[in-house]
Amino acid sequence: MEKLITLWTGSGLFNLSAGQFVMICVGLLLLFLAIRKGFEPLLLVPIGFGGILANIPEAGLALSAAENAIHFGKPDVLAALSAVLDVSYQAGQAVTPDLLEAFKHAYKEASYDVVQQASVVAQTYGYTNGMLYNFYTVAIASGAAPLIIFMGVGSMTDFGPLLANPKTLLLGAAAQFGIFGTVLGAALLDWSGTMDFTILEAAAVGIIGGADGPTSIYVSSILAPHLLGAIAVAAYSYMALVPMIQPPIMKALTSEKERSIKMSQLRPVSKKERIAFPIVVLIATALFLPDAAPLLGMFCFGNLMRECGVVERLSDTSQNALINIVTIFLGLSVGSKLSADKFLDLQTLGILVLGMAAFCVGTACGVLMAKLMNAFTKEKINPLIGSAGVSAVPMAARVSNKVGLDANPHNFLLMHAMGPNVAGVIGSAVAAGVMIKLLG
Amino acid sequence: MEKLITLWTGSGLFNLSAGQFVMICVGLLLLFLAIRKGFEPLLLVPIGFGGILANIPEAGLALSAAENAIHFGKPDVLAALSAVLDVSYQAGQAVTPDLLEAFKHAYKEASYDVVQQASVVAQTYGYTNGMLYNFYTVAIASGAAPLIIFMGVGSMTDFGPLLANPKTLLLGAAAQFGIFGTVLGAALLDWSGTMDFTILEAAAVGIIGGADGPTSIYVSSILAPHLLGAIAVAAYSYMALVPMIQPPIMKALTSEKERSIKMSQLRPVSKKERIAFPIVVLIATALFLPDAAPLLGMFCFGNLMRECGVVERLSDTSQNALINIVTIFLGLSVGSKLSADKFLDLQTLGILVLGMAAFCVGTACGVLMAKLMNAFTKEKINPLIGSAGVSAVPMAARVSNKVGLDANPHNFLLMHAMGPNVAGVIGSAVAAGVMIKLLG
Amino acid sequence: MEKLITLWTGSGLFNLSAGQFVMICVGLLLLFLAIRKGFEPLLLVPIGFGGILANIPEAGLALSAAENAIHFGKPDVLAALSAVLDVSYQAGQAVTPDLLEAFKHAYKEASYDVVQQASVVAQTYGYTNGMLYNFYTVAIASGAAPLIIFMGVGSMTDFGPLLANPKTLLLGAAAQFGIFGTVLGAALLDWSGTMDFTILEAAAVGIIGGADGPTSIYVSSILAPHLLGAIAVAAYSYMALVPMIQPPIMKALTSEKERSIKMSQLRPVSKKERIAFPIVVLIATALFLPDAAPLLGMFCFGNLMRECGVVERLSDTSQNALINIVTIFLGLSVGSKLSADKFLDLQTLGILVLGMAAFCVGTACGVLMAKLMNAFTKEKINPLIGSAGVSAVPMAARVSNKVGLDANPHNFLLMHAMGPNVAGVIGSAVAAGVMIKLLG
Amino acid sequence: MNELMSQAIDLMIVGMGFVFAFLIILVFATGLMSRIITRYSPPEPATPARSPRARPKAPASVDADTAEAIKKAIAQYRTRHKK
Amino acid sequence: MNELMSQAIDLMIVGMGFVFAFLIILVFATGLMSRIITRYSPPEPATPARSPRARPKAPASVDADTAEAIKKAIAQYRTRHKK
Amino acid sequence: MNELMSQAIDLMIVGMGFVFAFLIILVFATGLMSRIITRYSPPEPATPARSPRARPKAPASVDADTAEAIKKAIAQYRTRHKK
Ligand code: NA
Ligand code: NA
Ligand code: NA
Repeated sequence: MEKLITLWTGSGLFNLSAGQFVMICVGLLLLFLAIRKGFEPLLLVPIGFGGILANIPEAGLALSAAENAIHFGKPDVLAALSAVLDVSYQAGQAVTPDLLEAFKHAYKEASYDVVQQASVVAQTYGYTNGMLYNFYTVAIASGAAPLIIFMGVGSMTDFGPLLANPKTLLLGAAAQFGIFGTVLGAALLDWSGTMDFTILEAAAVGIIGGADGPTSIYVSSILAPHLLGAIAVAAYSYMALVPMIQPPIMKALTSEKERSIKMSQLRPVSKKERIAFPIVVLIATALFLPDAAPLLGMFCFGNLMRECGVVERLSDTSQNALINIVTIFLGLSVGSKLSADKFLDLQTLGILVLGMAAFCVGTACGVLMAKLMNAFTKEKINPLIGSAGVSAVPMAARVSNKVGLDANPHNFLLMHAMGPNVAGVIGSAVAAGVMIKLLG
Repeated sequence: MEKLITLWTGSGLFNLSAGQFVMICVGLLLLFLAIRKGFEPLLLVPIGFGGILANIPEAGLALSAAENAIHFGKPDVLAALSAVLDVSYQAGQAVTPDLLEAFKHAYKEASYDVVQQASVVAQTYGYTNGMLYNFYTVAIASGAAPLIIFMGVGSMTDFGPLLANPKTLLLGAAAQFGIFGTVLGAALLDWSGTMDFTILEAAAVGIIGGADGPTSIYVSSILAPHLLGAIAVAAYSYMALVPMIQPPIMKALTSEKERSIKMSQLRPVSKKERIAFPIVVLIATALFLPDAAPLLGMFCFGNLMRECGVVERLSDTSQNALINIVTIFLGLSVGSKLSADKFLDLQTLGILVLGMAAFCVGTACGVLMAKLMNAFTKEKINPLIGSAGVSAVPMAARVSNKVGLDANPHNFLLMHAMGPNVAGVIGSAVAAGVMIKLLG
Repeated sequence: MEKLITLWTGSGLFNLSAGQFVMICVGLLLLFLAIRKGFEPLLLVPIGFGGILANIPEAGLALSAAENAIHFGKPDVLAALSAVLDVSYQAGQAVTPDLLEAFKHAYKEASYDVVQQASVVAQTYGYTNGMLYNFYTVAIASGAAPLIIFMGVGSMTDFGPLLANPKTLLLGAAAQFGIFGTVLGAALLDWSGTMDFTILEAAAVGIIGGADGPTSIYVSSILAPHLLGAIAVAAYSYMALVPMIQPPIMKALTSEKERSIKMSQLRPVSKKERIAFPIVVLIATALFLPDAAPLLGMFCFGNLMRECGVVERLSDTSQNALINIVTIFLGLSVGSKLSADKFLDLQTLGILVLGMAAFCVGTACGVLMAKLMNAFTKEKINPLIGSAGVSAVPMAARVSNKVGLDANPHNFLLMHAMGPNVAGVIGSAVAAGVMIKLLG
Repeated sequence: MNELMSQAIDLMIVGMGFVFAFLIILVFATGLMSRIITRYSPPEPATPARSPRARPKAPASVDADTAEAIKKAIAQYRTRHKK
Repeated sequence: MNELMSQAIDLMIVGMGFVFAFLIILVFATGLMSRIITRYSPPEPATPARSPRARPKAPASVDADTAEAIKKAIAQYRTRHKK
Repeated sequence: MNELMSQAIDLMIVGMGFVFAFLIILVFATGLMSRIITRYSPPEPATPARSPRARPKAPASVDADTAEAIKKAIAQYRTRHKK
């Protein structure tokens, strides 16, 4: 009988909080968007599933050993933790919700050494880290997973179109205005008193405008880990929405004639140039922005493996088995940050609004930059390829192509748009490096 | 000359204990069974090899840094460890076998924080964790490897036959009687004074009856890690012996007429049902048994990746590269628990006997449940598919099919038996969750 | 403005030291050798790239959190570290280059427990381990990566030719003279006062003569981690140079007639022998040299998976996805040891010279051993296959074949040379075990 | 009867009870789910129950030219045999 | 204007400035690199710009005998059609 | 002669001695193993020594129909050339 009560009081139904219920529904919504609507399923299926797992009541899959110990609130464990976390509590004293809140708050604010000590205490009392917490620690807190995925993306990226027309790098630069404009937008929201942001949070939200999943996750894991869940979800969702977000902006900013501009065929690019390019980018990074070295270094390494032609095995593995394995754990780990107390917050609404704004601003700036460049150069470029500068590879380039075909059914812009598209990846990694340097 | 003596006194031949010799032979036997007799070779080859490695004298591959430090017993190291482990020893005092035993015992009984401190002391003196110990820590102690394998199994499992006939879930439930019956059996052995078991050990032994490798390893790593080696070996061995264990029981409990029952063809199952099923299972788990969430969560995640059709890459990787990599390290890690002092024990004999009983009881209960269901429903089911409820996928279903063909050469039960077969996987994960909740 | 200064004073160009510049050039040279000259590209591409990343100024990718904290030298952090590292410093005192040197030196000499404490302090102040440092810790410091690669090599190795003619094991033994001769050479250089070596360093340098990458990395990570970068680079470079290094020595030590000796065709080897061989090697290792158990154990495990025929999935994965993934991280980790202060040293020159000598001595001893064996046996062997005993699989065997064809265009030695070639792998693992036993 | 026995009996009753309860809930939940999906969705071409734990073989990858050549060879062969 | 605003404006100016500076340097460095490579290397058969993030299919692996047979079949077929 | 020299000489003697001892043991153990296996097992179709570190190519996967067509094409070709 007592055991039946244990089962019932330990069941999800008995313990389900409203927040957890809502977050499980959010997880199901993400799965629906991924599976039925095709929103970046490779990431959103694991993220959505991880989000549901993280919100299973009592399972504590996303909690550390210490958080689990506090959650279950046994007097002797709390007494042991009180010394470490500097919360006033004596064994025997009643365990009230307020007290547990105080412990949770103290743990959240604790410095690295205190967290380590609390972990040892909790594990001494038999509590363990949740599965998703372990995945998060290994995959994201270490910085490894986003970097390894970036390496894989590098080994899947063809810089040929960019090398054939290096000027398009500038389009990739202009589109990054979306990032910094969003930081400004967050500051405005804070100033207007609508919601609160610190500069770190504002910067982490801005990186959504980079339209690059691993970069967003890497930056927010450094600057504002508590927002990582919302930021990653926003970044991948808007990347999937690019075909809906971009075309109206592109059409509003260009004339029919501009959209019909035909671009000359790209020159062939030699194998040697392809091999040299990642090394050139690496050296530029080393000389001018060491803080972007992890991101751009791994990206260039992946690309060098692809192009050098002598390490096919490694290149194949980095764009197949390795990236797939890491994607599974990255997704589940991001999902672990979709807990009710962090996600169900006004800030998340701000993140969603600002993220959307970031995409719009980035798109607009890319198009305008292309028009500006046309004012100075002889060989005109079609301003539609400017929008591809936000990255969101290869979706944004396809959008450029499609809008171009609407204006002139014989005008294939895909290859031309791939240049700014991959330039956007470099651009947002550079922006990420600047933000980490100045704020990290 | 002195160096020659170092080599000789450090050689295996000089140090080989009787226990290690026997365990190396056990390892060779497992390799023989796996390679020549085809006993679950994917697991038993790594387990057998790991078992041999773990018993190489002086190599200490399965020992932690602290255990290695105690084994070599240098006075200054022991003096440093004595403070941490609370063993009375002073530098200069003679190092006797009894003293080393006292240190080993203190280490074995030490709490988490003491183990951590002992590890730092040992590593400060230059000792390192053995290779297999590291593998065990990362793969099993963290809980990761069995869960990742369960994810892979999920992405290899087709729930179609189960969805076409959900009633067969009950057969998967009945067969779990093998688990709990075995716990009772262990209690009886303890009561009769034949051998000693705690309730944790009894529960860990019982899970062998679940006939599911990763579940057995996961549960025993939580409830009784010292028995993990014997339990995993028993679980995989008996799964391989299913074609010999089950048929006599199945025939004894059924009449020729029952064995000849023809079942109607399974209805086709739509893609949407396949996608929804893992989510239904996940939600049921979340609501009613959060403690089964790691196992069933990963299983459902794997299955969702398989069925949703939009993450082929991830599904492929989880059922190939990822599961293979994890299997290698899981196997070697299990092997690390095949050390003489833990395996050569009366308990191991008990585990082997009880494990066999668990399979028999589970098989019998599955068949009887099927007969019971026939007493209440119009559409009869062939009781032979009840035995498939023990899981041991897909071996048990094949056995049902074969015994059915013996009775009626035109009666193909394979597809019908796959329903209870995969239901058995869910059933034993649920039973595992109950045991972890009540005892963990 | 202040932020611009932050960017400039934090840029690579502002901080680039001469040493870092030279090391980046060394990295580029390695990439050139790998990509254009085909020098073991699978390893040298990641090593070269990792070397460049490790030398990006201010990025600290190869440094631990504590080293990064010391590098940036903030007074409060130094004050906290001074207590742990036992360097006299008080908050407020001026931070001079000499002081930072003192901290760096104290950290380098610190024992394991002090390093751990310094790491906690640094992370409490917000510093993190560099990406390459993390890779090195997980891949090499744990010993895992070289062992996993050795397992993969085992599952790619065919012992057939060796089993058909086990005598060729002796050629693999003789060639290891290169290892121990080099240790003697290092001692001579030290004696002559040209450069300083400890016995540990001398042994680590000697292992280059084993002509086996993972063995070299494994041994030097244990005996002399600070030389690991130079040793790995030398080992892989000389393995690539085998077709240039060996032929002159082989021709100088043999007569035209000896080089023309035709060997009888190898007998067919049964599947059972192939399965039994790795187990025989494992047992011999267990009995006579437990310290070689990690290396030879994993090698035999890989080979058993290959030959047993029942675990194709695992064997395939260990020679494809798994070995490729580990190779990427092993390479980058080795690159992390190519930092200016460790590589730009007279010792590196010594390592390069001695490594070359090791290859020459090993080659010569293999050939001479073959001639010696001919003096005692009836069935003559072609002394050219002796040089293959250095290992460098399969390059050295191909060299034997090619030199043989020069002497007699109808004499195919490839298969005969594969015997000593794989024997050389076993031989150098045994030599590694001896050195670890006597010095580790 | 010692304590372990009573614990084991307890565990068996509660455990088997729970396993059955859970799987019975699942039977109903699955049935409900199937009914809802079948009712509210357009009929789709259903896949027949596949053999579990075995993936379909990858299609033989032969390039267009080869395929063309082979088709011709087959056609030729057939034409001849008709004669 | 509060502090966050001024920080954000600072970040925007410095950030966008740096992104442009970096990518302009890259434009010139890439152009220079391409020119050097084109000048100092023998002309090589250049690969046309490939579609990004998509690898070429592995060549169909048909063994020598098969290839031979197919070639003959094609030749035969052509010969016949000429007739 | 300094200490390092004597250590190195020691290491060389012991090391090479051990390497030879170990591999000589292995020569005999391998020979013994081969003899035992050859004596006590039924003769099996032995695989010839394969080239090491290279796995056999996967068999060309051409489906039955294709194979049939190709065989016919080859046969046809041969028949014609005989004429
Ligand atoms: Na971007
Ligand atoms: Na089961
Ligand atoms: Na060697």
